[in-house]
Amino acid sequence: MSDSPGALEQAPPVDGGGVPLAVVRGEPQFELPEDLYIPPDALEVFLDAFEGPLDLLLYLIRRQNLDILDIPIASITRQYMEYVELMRELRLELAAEYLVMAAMLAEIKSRMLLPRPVSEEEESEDPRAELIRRLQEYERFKQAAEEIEALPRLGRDVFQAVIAFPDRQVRQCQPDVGLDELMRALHEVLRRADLFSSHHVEKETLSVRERMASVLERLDGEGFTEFTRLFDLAEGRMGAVVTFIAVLELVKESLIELVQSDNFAPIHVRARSAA
Amino acid sequence: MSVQEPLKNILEAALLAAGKTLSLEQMAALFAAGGEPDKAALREALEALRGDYEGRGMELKQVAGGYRIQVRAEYAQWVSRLWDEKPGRYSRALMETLALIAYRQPITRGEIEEIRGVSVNTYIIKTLMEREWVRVVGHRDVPGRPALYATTRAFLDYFGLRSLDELPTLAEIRDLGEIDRELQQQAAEASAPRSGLPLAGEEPEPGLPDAANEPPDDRNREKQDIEKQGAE
Amino acid sequence: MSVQEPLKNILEAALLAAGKTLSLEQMAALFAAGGEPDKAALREALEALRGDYEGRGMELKQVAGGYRIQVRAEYAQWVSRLWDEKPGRYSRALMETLALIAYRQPITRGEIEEIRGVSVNTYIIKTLMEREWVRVVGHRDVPGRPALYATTRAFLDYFGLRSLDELPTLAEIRDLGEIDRELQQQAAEASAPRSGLPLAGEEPEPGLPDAANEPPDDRNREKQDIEKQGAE
Repeated sequence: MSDSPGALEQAPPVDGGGVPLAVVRGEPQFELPEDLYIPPDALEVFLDAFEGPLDLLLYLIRRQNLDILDIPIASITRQYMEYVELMRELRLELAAEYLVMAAMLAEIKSRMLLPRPVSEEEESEDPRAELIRRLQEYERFKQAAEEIEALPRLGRDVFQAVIAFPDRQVRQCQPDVGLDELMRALHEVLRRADLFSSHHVEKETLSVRERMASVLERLDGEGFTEFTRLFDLAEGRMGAVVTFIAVLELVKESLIELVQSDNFAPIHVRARSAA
Repeated sequence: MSVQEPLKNILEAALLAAGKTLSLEQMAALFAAGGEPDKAALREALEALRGDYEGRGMELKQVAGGYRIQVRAEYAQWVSRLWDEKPGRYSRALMETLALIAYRQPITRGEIEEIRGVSVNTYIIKTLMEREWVRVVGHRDVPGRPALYATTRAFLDYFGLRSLDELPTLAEIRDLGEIDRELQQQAAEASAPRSGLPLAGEEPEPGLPDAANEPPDDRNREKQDIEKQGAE
Repeated sequence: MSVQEPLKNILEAALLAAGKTLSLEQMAALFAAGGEPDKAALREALEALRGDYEGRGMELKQVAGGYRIQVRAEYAQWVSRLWDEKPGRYSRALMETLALIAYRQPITRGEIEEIRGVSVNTYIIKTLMEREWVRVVGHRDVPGRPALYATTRAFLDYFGLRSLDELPTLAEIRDLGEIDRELQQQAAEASAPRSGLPLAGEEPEPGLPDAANEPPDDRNREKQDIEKQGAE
């Protein structure tokens, strides 16, 4: 193979031998590896096997047992172009990335043909360096993907153990509620109903409301109850006042009725709804 | 104890992986044609397995279709908790209904609806009654005789109150609204300059309190809860 | 040891009945409030369980989400006969995308494409998200605000890993400056008969500057990826 730029760069002159084609791990190679050239019909087989231009390049390099650093850029470029050409011939949808890579390879090749200014070695980066970086970077993740693929997987290599549970009981748990949540809910509903401005709500004491409920509950469905039995002497004067206000409020809301059969006769109370 | 260890282990592995009853035929079919153990060998291995499980959390049970490994009944009470329904959150509608019953009792459903401006789902009242936070204390004497709802002692106990008087006053609730607004403003300001990315494994930020009032999608919540538990 | 038999058996029954990974928190939640064993007790019981399973058909495995009981891999060949359908393979494109997300998280689709050298099919991202191996953890603050992807706990559990640290180590790479130096020295070699330069395929010298240039999530390995690849 007359790969003069690649050979020029990679082949140190070795005594008695002519020019080696490449140096692999420090060993000069004088003969072409048999699989260096991939026949086009074989390429077809690999058509779907490559994950993009980097993958294809890696394949071409590895087929020659070369290190990434030893890329014989001219021959690799030629092989790459053949692949791309084949894809075109087969009118396969060629991802734009392949063409971008082709252009990049061509550029590297042309730059390597140019003589390198010896004085400015620091500044003139080898044109292959960026390509090599990308190949290395891609290769490590390609390999990582293979290793992840090989990890034991649930359902393929290991199986979750599960046994029957005939005595299963279903319990329901109830949500926890904080008082602050309740207050926020009330705040929201009152704000919407614009009840903050209502004196009617504002001045009510809750103990009266509570007592209204308990009086009502005691009366519900019982027929008449003697008024005095609604009071619990143990609660004292305040208790009596609260009950009394509660009864008045219940009367006002038409929830109970008071009945007195005669003057000074005992007052009876009953729930209106019980009638 | 002449049972071949591999056979016993293979059967154990298969029964555990299957998670259901396997017949002797199914067990024999695990082996390459020609290499199937006969039924006597299978039974012997299963018998050994049954013995291994003495005093363990599981047992080998022979049922009509074959054999299965199952949880020992004596551990059911603990294991059952795995399926305890994760408590969700109550909807805003429920919380508002409860608050109105607490502050305006005795109150009918119609009156609650009037204040809230929307109808109250029967399910909400049912939930509150089942929770024993709310009871019917009578009926209003109007057409339809609607039930009058009031809160219960259990309601007070749950919220740590001795009486309804200990509930915050409406004035305090109004202030609460203002505090909320301030907090939200602060939160909004605090989040504005934040650009740090959540790290892998971190949960997304919890929503603002108002978002939590939305009716929950229980399935999602359950998942979140589990994830959160796992992350702790 | 002194492990309470009931505790060990309860955990065994729960792990087997759950049929999935349970966290220590979930295990503690099996017990009535106030009676939960502490984490040390749970770990001790699990350790005892692990010992019990030596030489059995199953094993106790610790993964990111907690613990699970699984069938030992050595019995997979028999167990897999229980199912006709074999688990499908994932494409290389999907696995490479997953690998990049796992090692480089959080990462955008554009960044994945840059390294792979080809565009990433939307279908791949969708599959990874549906599988719940990958999730969006944020957006990069650049035009278009591309989503940042990261792996999930489910990903770790599925591959039997406790944390990302347990992923296979990434191959070491040489940085650009060093590559260039080597290339130039190679060129210089053309005129010099011999050199002690580290050539491709040799062990990297300790203390080479490239180690310091590695991103923090990359773990270096001694193994040479190049030899492995070349041997294929």
